[in-house]
Amino acid sequence: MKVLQEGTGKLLGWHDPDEQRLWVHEHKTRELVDKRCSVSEAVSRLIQDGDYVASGGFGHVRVGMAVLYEIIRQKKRHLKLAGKTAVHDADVLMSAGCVDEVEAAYTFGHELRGLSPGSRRMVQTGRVKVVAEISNAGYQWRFLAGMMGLPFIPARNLLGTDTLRYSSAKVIEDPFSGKPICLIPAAYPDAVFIHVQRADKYGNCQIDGSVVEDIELSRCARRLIVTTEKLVDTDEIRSQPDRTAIPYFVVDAVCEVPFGSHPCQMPQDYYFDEEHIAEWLALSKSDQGVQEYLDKYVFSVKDFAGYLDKVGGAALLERLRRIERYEEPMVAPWCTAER
Amino acid sequence: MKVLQEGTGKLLGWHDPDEQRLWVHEHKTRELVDKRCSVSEAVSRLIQDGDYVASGGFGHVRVGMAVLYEIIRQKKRHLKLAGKTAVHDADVLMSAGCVDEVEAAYTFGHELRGLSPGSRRMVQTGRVKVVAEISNAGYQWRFLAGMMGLPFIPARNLLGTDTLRYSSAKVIEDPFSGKPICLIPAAYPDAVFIHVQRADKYGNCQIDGSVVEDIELSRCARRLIVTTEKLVDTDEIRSQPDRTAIPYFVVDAVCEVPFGSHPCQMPQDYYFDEEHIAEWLALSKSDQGVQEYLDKYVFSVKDFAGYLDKVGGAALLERLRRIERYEEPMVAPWCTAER
Amino acid sequence: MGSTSQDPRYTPTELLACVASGFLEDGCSVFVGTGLPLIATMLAQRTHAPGLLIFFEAGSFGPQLKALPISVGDSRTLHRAISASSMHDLMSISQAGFVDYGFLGGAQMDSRGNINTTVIGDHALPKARLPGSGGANDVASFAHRTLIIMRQSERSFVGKLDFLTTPGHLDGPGGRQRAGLPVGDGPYRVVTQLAVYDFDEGTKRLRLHSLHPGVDVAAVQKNSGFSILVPERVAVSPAPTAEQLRLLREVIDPAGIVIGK
Amino acid sequence: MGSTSQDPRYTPTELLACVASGFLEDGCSVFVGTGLPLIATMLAQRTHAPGLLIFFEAGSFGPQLKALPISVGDSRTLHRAISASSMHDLMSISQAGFVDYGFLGGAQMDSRGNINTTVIGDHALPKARLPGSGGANDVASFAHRTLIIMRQSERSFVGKLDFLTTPGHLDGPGGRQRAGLPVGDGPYRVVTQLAVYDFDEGTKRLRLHSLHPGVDVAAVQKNSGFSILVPERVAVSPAPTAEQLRLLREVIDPAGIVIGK
Repeated sequence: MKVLQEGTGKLLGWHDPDEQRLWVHEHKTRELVDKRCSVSEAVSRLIQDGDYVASGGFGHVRVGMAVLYEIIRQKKRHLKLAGKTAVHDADVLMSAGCVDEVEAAYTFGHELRGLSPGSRRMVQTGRVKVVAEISNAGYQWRFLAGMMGLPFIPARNLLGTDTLRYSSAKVIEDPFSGKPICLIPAAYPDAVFIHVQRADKYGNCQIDGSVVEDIELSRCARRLIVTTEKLVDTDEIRSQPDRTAIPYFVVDAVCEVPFGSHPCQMPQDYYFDEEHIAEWLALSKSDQGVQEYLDKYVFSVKDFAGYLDKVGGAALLERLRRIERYEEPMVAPWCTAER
Repeated sequence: MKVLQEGTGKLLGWHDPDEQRLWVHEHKTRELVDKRCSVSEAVSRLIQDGDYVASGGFGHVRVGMAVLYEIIRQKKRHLKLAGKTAVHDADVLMSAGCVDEVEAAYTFGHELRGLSPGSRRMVQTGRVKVVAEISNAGYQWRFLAGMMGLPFIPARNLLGTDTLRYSSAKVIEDPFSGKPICLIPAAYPDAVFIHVQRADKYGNCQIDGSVVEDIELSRCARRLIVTTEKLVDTDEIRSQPDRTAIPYFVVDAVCEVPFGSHPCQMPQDYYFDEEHIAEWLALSKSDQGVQEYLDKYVFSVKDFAGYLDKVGGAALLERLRRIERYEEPMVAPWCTAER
Repeated sequence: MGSTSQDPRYTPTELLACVASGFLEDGCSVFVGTGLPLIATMLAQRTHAPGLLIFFEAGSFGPQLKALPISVGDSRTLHRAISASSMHDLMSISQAGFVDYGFLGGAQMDSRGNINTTVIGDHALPKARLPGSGGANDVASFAHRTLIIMRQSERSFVGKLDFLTTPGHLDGPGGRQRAGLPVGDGPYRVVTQLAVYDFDEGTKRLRLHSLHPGVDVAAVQKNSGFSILVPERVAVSPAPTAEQLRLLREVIDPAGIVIGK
Repeated sequence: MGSTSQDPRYTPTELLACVASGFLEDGCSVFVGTGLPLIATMLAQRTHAPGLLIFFEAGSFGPQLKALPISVGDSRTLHRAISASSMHDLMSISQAGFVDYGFLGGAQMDSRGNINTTVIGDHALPKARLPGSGGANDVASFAHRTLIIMRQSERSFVGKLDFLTTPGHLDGPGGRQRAGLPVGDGPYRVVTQLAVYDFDEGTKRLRLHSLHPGVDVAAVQKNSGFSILVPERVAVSPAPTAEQLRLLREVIDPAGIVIGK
């Protein structure tokens, strides 16, 4: 097998597909069992120090923040993070000191809000290592290869760039066209958490809006925690099966967490809490600020319900719903502050 | 590039991905244009003698029968057929003499109803050639590779069998695991026809029930005819974008054809017309019978509306709706006849 | 010449369906085609395996079947399903290892459990053209274990297949692995109208496992084109229960579409 | 030293957005990120290109945008979209050739239109860590043409990138093809606060295309770390119209989130 070029990036979360098949066979039950539990239990049971973890949604859209805060609260360490389309989620997790290594597609940025002071500082001071580079399409195709039980998926991006040189991909000559083609290795994360609009107690999930890459990610995850805005009866799932995005047999835990994406967005439900994100962006400019933020919002509360009270309770949440419905304008303090 | 094994099957509908990109760029408009037309116009404009064609749905589930009959009526010849999950559609088309070559995944059978006398006779008398073998998963991955603009997709099926030997796939050593892996070539059919529940005039389509492989097939088709049970306003599409299965810019023609899947099933709408299929299965036991069937149902009528009158009109169609809703039992004359 | 004395209370097809259904355990997943495998699966879901996770290749995950589907793409395969998805999704998770049992029929089988559903005779101009692989090659490649259900005779149990459509144990021990097929057990049980078979560990050749009531070893050998291994002890398959027969005749296939054949 | 005299009726950012929007033709498709590319795209959709087919990487096809999204995954990207799909679907059809224009920003660009958004300094312990490729490498690999919109200076237009995140013309003519990238034109236009650039056919080096009102060639060269080709005739970019400015300030970005910067 002649390989034309080989990226020097660290290959995170790859397994021989046969090894992964045996893992699935032994660990993923096909039985309909009630998987409801608390977030605290799910995190303590399903996420271990040193795990390669990935978050669903889109970095600050439909993100399982309750799981993320709980990872911090339980002081998980040495995680390897999929910096897939990582925005707020990755920033907080890295800043909190839970992460040693990251593979970066989009990370260290808050999109329109600018760069991420906290996680950038972790990298720039050597506390977090970027062990591989990739692109957004490349990362989701890592999950596609995983979902398909394959060692790799071919792709025509990355070629010719340093992104490829620092990736874990390989380039071969395509035996059909004779042209160079990139082979992107599968990813099988140890632990994944995905937040959805609706799920039943077995783990069957419905998602509103774009599914982003959660179809693929849910299926290649070795352990999957689902948090849901709302628990629904399984009859509701079975009455509209073409709305199911995630089938129960890939799910390991189901936790009901209303407003569980705060301060991130939940499409068709509530908007970003830009004031809270601005507070984070301001505080995360220093290690002390990060500590202050975490003390205030994570360590001083028992769970996500306690956190919601602290950030503004029902009145705030209702306002975020109104903004999502275009009934109130969005405010962006992080923007005003810079001007 | 060392290839361990190479199938001897004919490679239908493969193009270098760059050639396909240029084709897409030049022939697939991104403009919102009204694509409504008659089935007769769509077939005469978009399907040519010698084309490599594929039908959407599942062979006798959600099939664009109006297009299929029109292909026969217009006496298209020398077609190469994707025998993907081909049941009634492929049987009629081959029996009618439109097809020279077929790549077979599932073909020549009517599932529970038994084998297909008409198309089997065409092969057994040398009038249709099976130029390649593949499996159902293999075929839909040909379309996945096409949708992705790739030369091939890897897979772990076919290996070790005559299906592989007679396929157009290749086997290489996977550079990640060191194990043999099958590379399934992309397919870019010249012409595809897909029947859907709802579409707007631009070609945005919604599908109820399983999408089968129509997501992939619609996107890799060089020319795509959509037939729809119902034309809907584009506002209906834009108000529920997560229900869209096919976006307009891959579609070349939109034809409204109520009951357009008859005698095949339209999920959640009407059931198979088993009496009609039984008539076909009985008649297609001889060339004369095929001619009799085609004279009666295709050549003697102008269009699909004429055909519907002939097969039983509104009363029949209402009965098929009742069977689909379990309000009436299914009857299977093809079964009784054999006993 | 061998006895295949038939109990008048049930037909060979009913017996076949009942015995086969017994191999599907509750809480397992099964990837199933139409015909007898489906009848046996529906029977299992209505008896000992209510939590059976059924997959149909067109994209149905986990239905609770109400009426017999004609096609694996039939909307009836989606009755109370947990997901109506796509073939890509279903084949992908199958390849990734979520299928415990693949449940297949076949026209010809050899002593290694390899199956032919493509042609009888020459490929270019066959005596009989059959449907081809369909999903069979996929299911037999991807499932952890394959169950095969077919009628056996000298013509269907053959020494050499006209065409190897679907992988069994290929050329014997290690054959699947050498070919690059996913890790798994391959063919696990074969159920015919006469007996149940498994495969000898050392040679991966067909071996008698249990005889159906009233059938003897001679009948089994007579109705095979290759020699079948016979262990010292052979069990007797369970006869259908009254409840199984009632379900088959009154609930699952009242029109006799499959079991009437 | 070069003139960059500023018309008081509009800001450099507003000029940038208006000039860039002019490159998006009606009935074309554009794959767009947040920030200035999005502002320019929204402006085009509300002026000369109402039928612009907009793609956002999280899975939005063809929205008619009402309010400025914060994120390319924001539900606002789905306003009156024709499809809310997945990143896999979107990236796949992009790779297959359905994207006319990819619309990118960048931190550093070289004379061949290659972009760095990964690190400033050493990769292992960077002076400044940036977000990485995001979808930029994908868009620039897959789109038929790439539009780049960025602020130019000696620090952003560099002779050598610290990291080549996203492919432009790579090492020059034929470079993309040699690397195996999909057929396409690569970088097509670069729009900065001073001028519009294209690429010389023979060398694939950055070449001045039009100067913004009040800007001269010296200013353009001064604000670049590499030498820019200057053709004999250089046009003047159109100044923003009153209607464009009204739309930017009152409709598209009333809070001044992007254009206020």
